[in-house]
Amino acid sequence: MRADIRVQLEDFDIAAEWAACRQRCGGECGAIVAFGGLVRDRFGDSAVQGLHLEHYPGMTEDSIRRIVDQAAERWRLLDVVVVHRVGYLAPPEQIVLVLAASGHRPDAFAACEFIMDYLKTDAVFWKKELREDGDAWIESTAGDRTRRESWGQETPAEGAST
Amino acid sequence: MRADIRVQLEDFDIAAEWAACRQRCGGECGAIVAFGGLVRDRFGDSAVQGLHLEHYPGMTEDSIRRIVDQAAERWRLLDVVVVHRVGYLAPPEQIVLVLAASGHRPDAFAACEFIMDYLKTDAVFWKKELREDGDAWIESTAGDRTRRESWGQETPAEGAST
Amino acid sequence: MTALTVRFFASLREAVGVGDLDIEVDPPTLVGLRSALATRLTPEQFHAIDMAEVCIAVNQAIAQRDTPLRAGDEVAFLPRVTGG
Amino acid sequence: MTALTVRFFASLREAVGVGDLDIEVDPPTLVGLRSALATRLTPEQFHAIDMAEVCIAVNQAIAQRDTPLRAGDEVAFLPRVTGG
Repeated sequence: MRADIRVQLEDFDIAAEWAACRQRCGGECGAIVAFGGLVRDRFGDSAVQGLHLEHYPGMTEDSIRRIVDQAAERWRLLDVVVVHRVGYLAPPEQIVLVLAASGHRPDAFAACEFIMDYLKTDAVFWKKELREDGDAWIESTAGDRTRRESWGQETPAEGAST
Repeated sequence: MRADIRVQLEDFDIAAEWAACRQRCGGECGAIVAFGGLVRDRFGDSAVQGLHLEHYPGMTEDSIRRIVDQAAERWRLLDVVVVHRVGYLAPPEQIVLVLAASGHRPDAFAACEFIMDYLKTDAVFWKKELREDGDAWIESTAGDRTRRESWGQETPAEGAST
Repeated sequence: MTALTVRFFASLREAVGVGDLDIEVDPPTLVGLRSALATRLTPEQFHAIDMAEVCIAVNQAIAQRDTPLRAGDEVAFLPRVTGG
Repeated sequence: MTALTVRFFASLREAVGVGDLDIEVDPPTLVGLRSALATRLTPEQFHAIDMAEVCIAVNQAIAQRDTPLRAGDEVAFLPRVTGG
């Protein structure tokens, strides 16, 4: 399986990523699933001006690679692309793209959703919502953690406190 | 929810569909899931020259619309696009595109996968595989039917025989 | 007699050799149509369209055993479908 | 004394007011680092980075309680992460 993992300030082009993925896969590929995450303009009743996304260069890419490797162990994948933006993003900009290509659709769907669920809980990013009612650092929700756990196996690495 | 359902001979352009979907959704949209189905070049050990896809104009579009309506009853969706090609398709051409946009990623993932699973079993298409070892009309597999049934509820309309 | 158009799709079209057929039936029911087709088609052709898994649509809606037929109706014979 | 670079991310950077800090610790352990930071930071700053949910990475790998520290190591304080 080929994996292309990028963290970047620039926007991404779904068309170019999709075409390159098809090109790499050739005739073996029966299914491509793409997820695009966008900045919403509201959080509850409050207008959202934008997001500030921060990462830890090196460690962030490693954290994504570990997630993709886990997906590759679970499903038959031909190609995976993860592009995650950082910096300031205003609604309705694109935040993240996950592409999973496989011979078969169940594998492509499962892998793409698995990667997204794990990105929410395990990828090394921090996200500040710039809102009408005050800025707030966003954490993964209880729902995110439940979805992550629904995939079974592996628990997050235990962190140390001082 | 807006739904755009098309059955056509021509190829489709994922970039254009994705961009139009984002445009229609505006700032409410947090998640877009796209599925692309492609013609594979092999079936087991046999090389596949291509597929011939046939439909029943009118009834086919209605069958897709019913599937999309069921998805819209189950999940919070902003926009759904289904483009399904017919005619002769060679590997690795695109067969089908399903786009589902929602405020939230679980809804977009579930709806896109639900629609694809139902397209396999309930949409009015017929598919002939043109193979080295002889042409064959393809039927939905036991796996396809199991996946469809895993969504629960509704059973297919009972057909009459003469 | 009631005049209908019958359509065969995919493998059934290949088995029957034509996609459309104009036919008159009496009584105007699916049972009447079955009798008319048994006469009109060869035994092999009839066998292909008379299988349990073949669905019948009247004017593009899946028919029930007792769906009434009217002059000009389009009755379609549909083998097992699969999209995607 | 062992010289380390400490990094604070996101809400922790905001709480401490800087992203990087050069610090000397003795002994070269996470416990030694904690003592050094308790002296160097204000009580409010220290409280922010001393929360149970804060993860510590040494040279970009999540640290365990007994991870040894060497001169030049980069020790990062990471609040709860979320991507996507």
